[in-house]
Amino acid sequence: MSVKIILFGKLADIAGSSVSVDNVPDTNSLVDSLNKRYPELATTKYVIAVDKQVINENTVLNKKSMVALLPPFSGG
Amino acid sequence: MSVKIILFGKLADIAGSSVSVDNVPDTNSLVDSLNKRYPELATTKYVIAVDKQVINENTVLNKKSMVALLPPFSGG
Amino acid sequence: MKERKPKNIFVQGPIASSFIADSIQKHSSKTDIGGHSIFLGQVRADKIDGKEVASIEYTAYEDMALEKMYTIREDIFAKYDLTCMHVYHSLGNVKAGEISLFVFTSSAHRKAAIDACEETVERLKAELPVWGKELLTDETYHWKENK
Amino acid sequence: MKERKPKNIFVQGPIASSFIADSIQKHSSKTDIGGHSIFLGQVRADKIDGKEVASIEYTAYEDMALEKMYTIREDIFAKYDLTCMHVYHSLGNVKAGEISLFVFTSSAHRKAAIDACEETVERLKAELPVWGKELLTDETYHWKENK
Repeated sequence: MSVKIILFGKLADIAGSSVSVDNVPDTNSLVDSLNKRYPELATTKYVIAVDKQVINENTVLNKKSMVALLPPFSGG
Repeated sequence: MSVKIILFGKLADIAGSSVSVDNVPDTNSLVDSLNKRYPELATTKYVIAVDKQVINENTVLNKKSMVALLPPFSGG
Repeated sequence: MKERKPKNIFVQGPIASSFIADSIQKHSSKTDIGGHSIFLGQVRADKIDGKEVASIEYTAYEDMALEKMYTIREDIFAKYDLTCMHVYHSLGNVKAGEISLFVFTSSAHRKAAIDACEETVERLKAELPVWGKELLTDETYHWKENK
Repeated sequence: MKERKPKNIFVQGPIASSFIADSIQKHSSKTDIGGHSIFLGQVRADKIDGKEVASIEYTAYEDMALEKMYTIREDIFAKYDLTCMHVYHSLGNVKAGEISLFVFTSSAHRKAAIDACEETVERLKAELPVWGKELLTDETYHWKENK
Protein backbone atom coordinates (compact mmCIF):
# COMPACT_ATOMS: atom_id res chain seq x y z
CA MET A 1 0.00 0.00 0.00
CA SER A 2 1.23 3.47 -0.89
CA VAL A 3 0.56 6.50 1.28
CA LYS A 4 0.94 10.11 0.20
CA ILE A 5 2.20 12.49 2.85
CA ILE A 6 2.44 16.26 2.88
CA LEU A 7 5.21 18.20 4.59
CA PHE A 8 5.43 21.78 5.81
CA GLY A 9 8.00 24.37 6.79
CA LYS A 10 11.51 23.13 7.39
CA LEU A 11 10.45 19.55 6.57
CA ALA A 12 9.45 20.57 3.04
CA ASP A 13 12.94 22.04 2.64
CA ILE A 14 14.35 18.57 3.40
CA ALA A 15 12.01 16.24 1.52
CA GLY A 16 9.73 18.41 -0.62
CA SER A 17 6.15 19.37 0.09
CA SER A 18 4.70 15.98 -0.82
CA VAL A 19 6.13 12.43 -0.83
CA SER A 20 4.69 9.00 -1.64
CA VAL A 21 5.81 6.10 0.52
CA ASP A 22 5.17 2.43 -0.29
CA ASN A 23 4.43 -0.47 2.05
CA VAL A 24 3.70 1.46 5.24
CA PRO A 25 0.83 -0.11 7.22
CA ASP A 26 1.21 2.33 10.11
CA THR A 27 2.89 5.59 11.16
CA ASN A 28 5.85 3.86 12.84
CA SER A 29 6.79 2.10 9.61
CA LEU A 30 6.21 5.35 7.72
CA VAL A 31 8.72 7.15 9.96
CA ASP A 32 11.28 4.32 9.53
CA SER A 33 10.92 4.47 5.78
CA LEU A 34 11.23 8.27 5.65
CA ASN A 35 14.29 8.27 7.92
CA LYS A 36 16.07 5.90 5.54
CA ARG A 37 15.25 8.06 2.54
CA TYR A 38 15.84 11.46 4.25
CA PRO A 39 18.32 10.97 7.12
CA GLU A 40 17.99 14.65 8.09
CA LEU A 41 14.33 14.04 9.04
CA ALA A 42 15.45 11.73 11.86
CA THR A 43 17.06 14.65 13.66
CA THR A 44 14.32 17.19 12.93
CA LYS A 45 11.46 17.93 15.33
CA TYR A 46 7.93 17.36 14.07
CA VAL A 47 4.54 15.85 14.90
CA ILE A 48 2.42 13.68 12.64
CA ALA A 49 -1.19 14.46 11.78
CA VAL A 50 -3.46 11.74 10.40
CA ASP A 51 -6.70 13.04 8.95
CA LYS A 52 -5.94 16.49 10.42
CA GLN A 53 -5.52 15.17 13.98
CA VAL A 54 -2.13 15.14 15.68
CA ILE A 55 -1.39 11.55 16.78
CA ASN A 56 0.61 10.55 19.84
CA GLU A 57 1.00 6.82 19.23
CA ASN A 58 1.43 4.41 16.36
CA THR A 59 -1.58 4.67 14.04
CA VAL A 60 -2.79 2.31 11.32
CA LEU A 61 -2.87 3.87 7.86
CA ASN A 62 -4.99 3.07 4.83
CA LYS A 63 -4.73 4.40 1.31
CA LYS A 64 -7.21 7.19 2.08
CA SER A 65 -5.24 8.42 5.12
CA MET A 66 -4.23 12.07 4.95
CA VAL A 67 -0.83 12.14 6.58
CA ALA A 68 1.01 15.39 7.29
CA LEU A 69 4.34 16.06 8.97
CA LEU A 70 4.23 19.29 10.96
CA PRO A 71 7.29 21.06 12.36
CA PRO A 72 6.88 23.30 15.45
CA PHE A 73 4.19 25.91 14.81
CA SER A 74 5.10 29.56 14.49
CA GLY A 75 1.93 31.41 13.61
CA GLY A 76 0.87 34.74 15.02
CA MET B 1 -11.53 81.13 56.88
CA SER B 2 -13.50 80.40 53.73
CA VAL B 3 -12.82 77.37 51.55
CA LYS B 4 -14.04 76.88 48.01
CA ILE B 5 -14.97 73.35 47.08
CA ILE B 6 -15.84 71.81 43.72
CA LEU B 7 -18.36 69.01 43.25
CA PHE B 8 -18.87 66.50 40.48
CA GLY B 9 -21.49 64.16 39.08
CA LYS B 10 -24.48 63.52 41.29
CA LEU B 11 -23.08 65.84 44.00
CA ALA B 12 -23.20 68.80 41.61
CA ASP B 13 -26.88 67.99 41.01
CA ILE B 14 -27.44 68.41 44.76
CA ALA B 15 -25.30 71.43 45.64
CA GLY B 16 -24.03 72.90 42.38
CA SER B 17 -20.59 72.48 40.86
CA SER B 18 -18.89 74.88 43.27
CA VAL B 19 -19.65 76.02 46.84
CA SER B 20 -17.91 78.35 49.32
CA VAL B 21 -17.95 77.35 52.97
CA ASP B 22 -16.94 79.60 55.86
CA ASN B 23 -15.14 78.73 59.11
CA VAL B 24 -13.98 75.22 58.27
CA PRO B 25 -10.48 74.53 59.64
CA ASP B 26 -10.51 70.89 58.52
CA THR B 27 -12.40 68.39 56.36
CA ASN B 28 -14.52 67.05 59.23
CA SER B 29 -15.93 70.49 59.95
CA LEU B 30 -16.39 71.03 56.21
CA VAL B 31 -18.53 67.87 55.98
CA ASP B 32 -20.60 68.92 59.02
CA SER B 33 -21.22 72.32 57.53
CA LEU B 34 -22.19 70.91 54.11
CA ASN B 35 -24.53 68.33 55.64
CA LYS B 36 -26.44 71.11 57.43
CA ARG B 37 -26.75 73.10 54.24
CA TYR B 38 -27.47 70.16 51.89
CA PRO B 39 -29.03 67.30 53.92
CA GLU B 40 -29.08 65.07 50.82
CA LEU B 41 -25.26 65.06 50.80
CA ALA B 42 -25.24 63.22 54.14
CA THR B 43 -26.80 60.18 52.51
CA THR B 44 -24.81 60.32 49.28
CA LYS B 45 -21.60 58.35 48.71
CA TYR B 46 -18.44 60.31 47.92
CA VAL B 47 -14.76 60.72 48.74
CA ILE B 48 -12.93 63.98 49.40
CA ALA B 49 -9.83 65.05 47.50
CA VAL B 50 -7.57 67.76 48.92
CA ASP B 51 -5.05 69.13 46.44
CA LYS B 52 -5.97 66.32 44.01
CA GLN B 53 -5.26 63.54 46.52
CA VAL B 54 -8.06 61.43 47.98
CA ILE B 55 -7.91 61.69 51.79
CA ASN B 56 -8.88 58.96 54.26
CA GLU B 57 -8.79 60.92 57.52
CA ASN B 58 -9.53 64.39 58.83
CA THR B 59 -7.27 66.88 57.05
CA VAL B 60 -6.39 70.46 57.96
CA LEU B 61 -7.45 73.01 55.35
CA ASN B 62 -6.06 76.42 54.50
CA LYS B 63 -7.42 79.07 52.18
CA LYS B 64 -5.33 77.69 49.29
CA SER B 65 -6.63 74.12 49.70
CA MET B 66 -8.24 72.70 46.58
CA VAL B 67 -11.10 70.61 47.91
CA ALA B 68 -13.22 68.39 45.68
CA LEU B 69 -16.08 66.04 46.45
CA LEU B 70 -16.02 63.00 44.20
CA PRO B 71 -18.89 60.54 43.82
CA PRO B 72 -18.08 56.93 42.77
CA PHE B 73 -16.11 56.97 39.51
CA SER B 74 -17.67 55.68 36.31
CA GLY B 75 -15.19 56.30 33.54
CA GLY B 76 -14.37 53.89 30.72
CA MET C 1 9.10 68.48 41.08
CA LYS C 2 7.87 66.27 38.30
CA GLU C 3 9.91 66.66 35.16
CA ARG C 4 7.35 65.31 32.72
CA LYS C 5 4.06 67.06 32.19
CA PRO C 6 1.10 64.64 32.26
CA LYS C 7 -0.14 63.87 28.75
CA ASN C 8 -3.71 64.81 28.00
CA ILE C 9 -5.91 61.74 27.58
CA PHE C 10 -9.23 63.48 27.04
CA VAL C 11 -10.94 63.92 23.68
CA GLN C 12 -14.26 65.61 23.01
CA GLY C 13 -16.98 63.19 21.97
CA PRO C 14 -16.59 59.59 20.75
CA ILE C 15 -13.31 58.00 19.64
CA ALA C 16 -13.52 57.31 15.89
CA SER C 17 -12.40 53.98 14.44
CA SER C 18 -10.29 55.96 11.94
CA PHE C 19 -8.43 57.52 14.90
CA ILE C 20 -7.72 54.01 16.23
CA ALA C 21 -6.51 52.92 12.78
CA ASP C 22 -4.15 55.91 12.55
CA SER C 23 -2.81 55.12 15.97
CA ILE C 24 -2.10 51.49 14.96
CA GLN C 25 -0.57 52.57 11.64
CA LYS C 26 1.90 54.90 13.36
CA HIS C 27 3.50 51.89 15.08
CA SER C 28 4.58 50.24 11.82
CA SER C 29 7.87 52.13 12.00
CA LYS C 30 8.61 50.60 15.43
CA THR C 31 9.92 47.26 14.23
CA ASP C 32 10.93 46.13 17.73
CA ILE C 33 7.22 45.67 18.55
CA GLY C 34 5.85 42.12 18.34
CA GLY C 35 2.42 42.55 19.90
CA HIS C 36 -0.21 45.20 20.50
CA SER C 37 -3.04 44.88 23.00
CA ILE C 38 -6.04 47.18 22.67
CA PHE C 39 -9.06 47.68 24.89
CA LEU C 40 -12.05 49.66 23.67
CA GLY C 41 -14.91 50.69 25.92
CA GLN C 42 -18.21 51.03 24.04
CA VAL C 43 -21.35 52.69 25.38
CA ARG C 44 -24.01 50.05 26.03
CA ALA C 45 -27.72 50.66 25.50
CA ASP C 46 -28.50 49.26 28.96
CA LYS C 47 -32.09 49.00 30.14
CA ILE C 48 -32.76 50.95 33.34
CA ASP C 49 -36.29 50.67 34.78
CA GLY C 50 -37.68 49.89 31.33
CA LYS C 51 -35.91 52.84 29.70
CA GLU C 52 -32.83 52.58 27.54
CA VAL C 53 -29.48 54.38 27.67
CA ALA C 54 -29.28 56.56 24.55
CA SER C 55 -25.89 58.10 25.33
CA ILE C 56 -23.46 58.87 28.14
CA GLU C 57 -22.33 62.40 28.99
CA TYR C 58 -18.81 62.20 30.45
CA THR C 59 -17.31 64.75 32.82
CA ALA C 60 -14.02 64.59 34.69
CA TYR C 61 -11.97 66.35 37.32
CA GLU C 62 -9.42 66.77 34.57
CA ASP C 63 -6.39 68.03 36.52
CA MET C 64 -6.62 65.24 39.04
CA ALA C 65 -7.38 62.61 36.37
CA LEU C 66 -4.29 63.56 34.37
CA GLU C 67 -2.08 63.39 37.47
CA LYS C 68 -3.55 59.99 38.38
CA MET C 69 -3.04 58.76 34.83
CA TYR C 70 0.56 59.96 34.97
CA THR C 71 1.12 57.82 38.08
CA ILE C 72 -0.61 54.79 36.55
CA ARG C 73 1.52 55.15 33.42
CA GLU C 74 4.75 55.36 35.46
CA ASP C 75 3.75 52.29 37.50
CA ILE C 76 2.86 50.25 34.42
CA PHE C 77 6.10 51.15 32.62
CA ALA C 78 8.06 50.20 35.75
CA LYS C 79 6.28 46.85 35.96
CA TYR C 80 6.10 45.76 32.31
CA ASP C 81 8.60 45.84 29.48
CA LEU C 82 6.54 48.07 27.19
CA THR C 83 7.51 49.89 24.02
CA CYS C 84 4.63 52.33 24.35
CA MET C 85 1.23 53.05 25.84
CA HIS C 86 -1.57 55.32 24.65
CA VAL C 87 -4.77 56.12 26.52
CA TYR C 88 -7.74 58.19 25.32
CA HIS C 89 -11.00 58.85 27.15
CA SER C 90 -14.04 60.73 25.87
CA LEU C 91 -15.56 63.80 27.49
CA GLY C 92 -19.01 65.07 26.57
CA ASN C 93 -21.62 63.05 24.74
CA VAL C 94 -21.00 59.53 23.44
CA LYS C 95 -23.93 57.62 21.94
CA ALA C 96 -24.74 53.94 22.51
CA GLY C 97 -22.52 51.91 20.16
CA GLU C 98 -19.77 54.53 20.12
CA ILE C 99 -16.30 54.18 21.69
CA SER C 100 -15.47 56.17 24.87
CA LEU C 101 -12.20 54.53 25.98
CA PHE C 102 -9.14 53.45 23.99
CA VAL C 103 -6.19 51.82 25.77
CA PHE C 104 -3.29 50.68 23.57
CA THR C 105 -0.11 48.97 24.79
CA SER C 106 2.74 47.59 22.69
CA SER C 107 5.69 45.39 23.51
CA ALA C 108 8.29 43.12 21.94
CA HIS C 109 6.37 40.13 23.31
CA ARG C 110 2.64 39.62 23.68
CA LYS C 111 2.50 38.81 27.40
CA ALA C 112 3.72 42.25 28.56
CA ALA C 113 1.40 44.09 26.16
CA ILE C 114 -1.66 42.03 27.17
CA ASP C 115 -1.06 42.19 30.94
CA ALA C 116 -0.21 45.90 30.87
CA CYS C 117 -3.35 46.72 28.89
CA GLU C 118 -5.61 44.84 31.28
CA GLU C 119 -4.01 46.37 34.40
CA THR C 120 -4.21 49.87 32.93
CA VAL C 121 -7.91 49.44 32.17
CA GLU C 122 -8.64 48.14 35.67
CA ARG C 123 -6.67 50.92 37.33
CA LEU C 124 -8.10 53.78 35.32
CA LYS C 125 -11.66 52.57 35.89
CA ALA C 126 -10.98 52.48 39.64
CA GLU C 127 -8.81 55.56 40.01
CA LEU C 128 -9.67 58.24 37.44
CA PRO C 129 -12.19 60.84 38.61
CA VAL C 130 -14.46 60.52 35.58
CA TRP C 131 -18.25 60.29 35.65
CA GLY C 132 -20.77 59.04 33.16
CA LYS C 133 -24.29 60.43 33.15
CA GLU C 134 -26.50 57.95 31.33
CA LEU C 135 -29.06 59.86 29.29
CA LEU C 136 -32.16 57.73 28.91
CA THR C 137 -34.60 57.57 26.00
CA ASP C 138 -37.29 59.38 28.02
CA GLU C 139 -34.92 62.33 28.67
CA THR C 140 -34.34 61.42 32.29
CA TYR C 141 -30.85 60.42 33.41
CA HIS C 142 -28.98 58.06 35.69
CA TRP C 143 -25.47 58.36 37.15
CA LYS C 144 -23.40 55.36 36.14
CA GLU C 145 -21.28 53.55 38.75
CA ASN C 146 -18.32 51.27 37.95
CA LYS C 147 -18.32 47.84 39.55
CA MET D 1 -21.54 15.84 11.40
CA LYS D 2 -20.61 19.41 12.07
CA GLU D 3 -23.38 21.78 11.15
CA ARG D 4 -21.30 24.92 10.82
CA LYS D 5 -18.59 25.23 8.22
CA PRO D 6 -15.34 26.59 9.68
CA LYS D 7 -14.89 30.29 8.85
CA ASN D 8 -11.83 31.20 6.86
CA ILE D 9 -9.32 33.13 8.94
CA PHE D 10 -6.59 33.51 6.35
CA VAL D 11 -5.87 36.66 4.37
CA GLN D 12 -3.15 37.17 1.78
CA GLY D 13 -0.41 39.53 2.95
CA PRO D 14 -0.48 41.96 5.88
CA ILE D 15 -3.62 43.03 7.76
CA ALA D 16 -4.24 46.73 7.05
CA SER D 17 -5.12 49.16 9.85
CA SER D 18 -8.09 50.28 7.72
CA PHE D 19 -9.39 46.69 7.79
CA ILE D 20 -9.14 46.74 11.60
CA ALA D 21 -10.97 50.10 11.70
CA ASP D 22 -13.78 48.73 9.49
CA SER D 23 -14.07 45.70 11.73
CA ILE D 24 -14.38 47.93 14.84
CA GLN D 25 -16.85 50.25 13.11
CA LYS D 26 -19.18 47.36 12.21
CA HIS D 27 -19.76 46.73 15.91
CA SER D 28 -21.33 50.13 16.56
CA SER D 29 -24.75 48.67 15.75
CA LYS D 30 -24.33 46.03 18.48
CA THR D 31 -25.33 48.18 21.42
CA ASP D 32 -25.21 45.29 23.89
CA ILE D 33 -21.40 45.36 23.67
CA GLY D 34 -19.55 47.18 26.47
CA GLY D 35 -15.96 46.18 25.77
CA HIS D 36 -13.75 45.05 22.91
CA SER D 37 -10.37 43.39 23.35
CA ILE D 38 -7.98 43.28 20.41
CA PHE D 39 -4.63 41.61 19.98
CA LEU D 40 -2.42 42.42 17.01
CA GLY D 41 0.71 40.47 16.14
CA GLN D 42 3.31 42.59 14.35
CA VAL D 43 6.37 41.25 12.53
CA ARG D 44 9.51 42.14 14.47
CA ALA D 45 12.83 43.01 12.80
CA ASP D 46 14.66 40.54 15.06
CA LYS D 47 18.41 40.18 14.81
CA ILE D 48 19.53 36.62 13.97
CA ASP D 49 23.30 36.00 13.84
CA GLY D 50 23.90 39.65 13.01
CA LYS D 51 21.32 39.71 10.22
CA GLU D 52 17.87 41.25 10.48
CA VAL D 53 14.40 39.87 9.74
CA ALA D 54 13.06 41.83 6.74
CA SER D 55 9.77 39.94 6.48
CA ILE D 56 8.03 36.69 7.35
CA GLU D 57 6.57 34.37 4.72
CA TYR D 58 3.62 32.53 6.29
CA THR D 59 2.35 29.14 5.17
CA ALA D 60 -0.30 26.94 6.79
CA TYR D 61 -1.90 23.53 6.61
CA GLU D 62 -5.08 25.44 5.91
CA ASP D 63 -7.70 22.68 6.19
CA MET D 64 -6.38 21.52 9.54
CA ALA D 65 -5.87 25.09 10.80
CA LEU D 66 -9.48 26.01 10.04
CA GLU D 67 -10.78 22.90 11.81
CA LYS D 68 -8.58 23.66 14.83
CA MET D 69 -9.74 27.27 14.84
CA TYR D 70 -13.33 26.07 14.72
CA THR D 71 -12.73 24.00 17.85
CA ILE D 72 -10.96 26.85 19.64
CA ARG D 73 -13.84 29.18 18.77
CA GLU D 74 -16.44 26.71 20.09
CA ASP D 75 -14.45 26.22 23.31
CA ILE D 76 -14.04 29.95 23.89
CA PHE D 77 -17.72 30.69 23.27
CA ALA D 78 -18.65 27.89 25.69
CA LYS D 79 -16.33 29.31 28.37
CA TYR D 80 -16.90 33.07 28.06
CA ASP D 81 -20.01 35.17 27.61
CA LEU D 82 -18.99 36.73 24.30
CA THR D 83 -21.02 38.71 21.80
CA CYS D 84 -18.60 37.96 18.97
CA MET D 85 -15.10 36.90 17.99
CA HIS D 86 -13.11 37.58 14.84
CA VAL D 87 -9.73 36.10 13.96
CA TYR D 88 -7.54 36.87 10.93
CA HIS D 89 -4.09 35.52 10.14
CA SER D 90 -1.84 36.45 7.25
CA LEU D 91 -0.49 34.04 4.65
CA GLY D 92 2.36 34.95 2.31
CA ASN D 93 4.72 37.83 2.85
CA VAL D 94 4.39 40.28 5.77
CA LYS D 95 7.13 42.86 6.24
CA ALA D 96 8.66 43.92 9.56
CA GLY D 97 6.32 46.48 11.14
CA GLU D 98 3.22 45.04 9.45
CA ILE D 99 0.38 43.15 11.17
CA SER D 100 0.05 39.37 10.67
CA LEU D 101 -2.51 38.46 13.35
CA PHE D 102 -5.75 40.17 14.42
CA VAL D 103 -7.84 38.69 17.24
CA PHE D 104 -10.95 40.64 18.22
CA THR D 105 -13.40 39.69 21.00
CA SER D 106 -16.41 41.63 22.24
CA SER D 107 -18.65 41.25 25.25
CA ALA D 108 -21.14 43.11 27.41
CA HIS D 109 -18.45 43.37 30.12
CA ARG D 110 -14.71 43.86 29.78
CA LYS D 111 -13.52 40.82 31.74
CA ALA D 112 -14.96 38.24 29.34
CA ALA D 113 -13.67 40.07 26.27
CA ILE D 114 -10.16 40.47 27.71
CA ASP D 115 -9.81 36.91 29.00
CA ALA D 116 -11.27 35.37 25.84
CA CYS D 117 -8.91 37.38 23.65
CA GLU D 118 -5.84 36.33 25.59
CA GLU D 119 -6.83 32.66 25.68
CA THR D 120 -7.61 32.65 21.96
CA VAL D 121 -4.18 34.14 21.15
CA GLU D 122 -2.40 31.58 23.35
CA ARG D 123 -4.33 28.66 21.90
CA LEU D 124 -3.96 29.61 18.27
CA LYS D 125 -0.22 30.16 18.66
CA ALA D 126 0.09 26.69 20.21
CA GLU D 127 -2.41 24.78 18.08
CA LEU D 128 -2.69 26.21 14.57
CA PRO D 129 -0.44 24.55 11.98
CA VAL D 130 1.02 27.80 10.66
CA TRP D 131 4.69 28.45 9.95
CA GLY D 132 6.68 31.63 9.60
CA LYS D 133 9.80 31.67 7.45
CA GLU D 134 11.85 34.68 8.51
CA LEU D 135 13.47 36.20 5.44
CA LEU D 136 16.70 37.90 6.46
CA THR D 137 18.32 40.99 5.00
CA ASP D 138 21.10 38.92 3.36
CA GLU D 139 18.49 36.79 1.52
CA THR D 140 19.00 33.74 3.73
CA TYR D 141 16.12 32.55 5.89
CA HIS D 142 15.30 31.09 9.28
CA TRP D 143 12.26 29.07 10.38
CA LYS D 144 10.56 30.80 13.29
CA GLU D 145 9.50 28.77 16.34
CA ASN D 146 6.88 29.90 18.87
CA LYS D 147 7.85 29.77 22.53
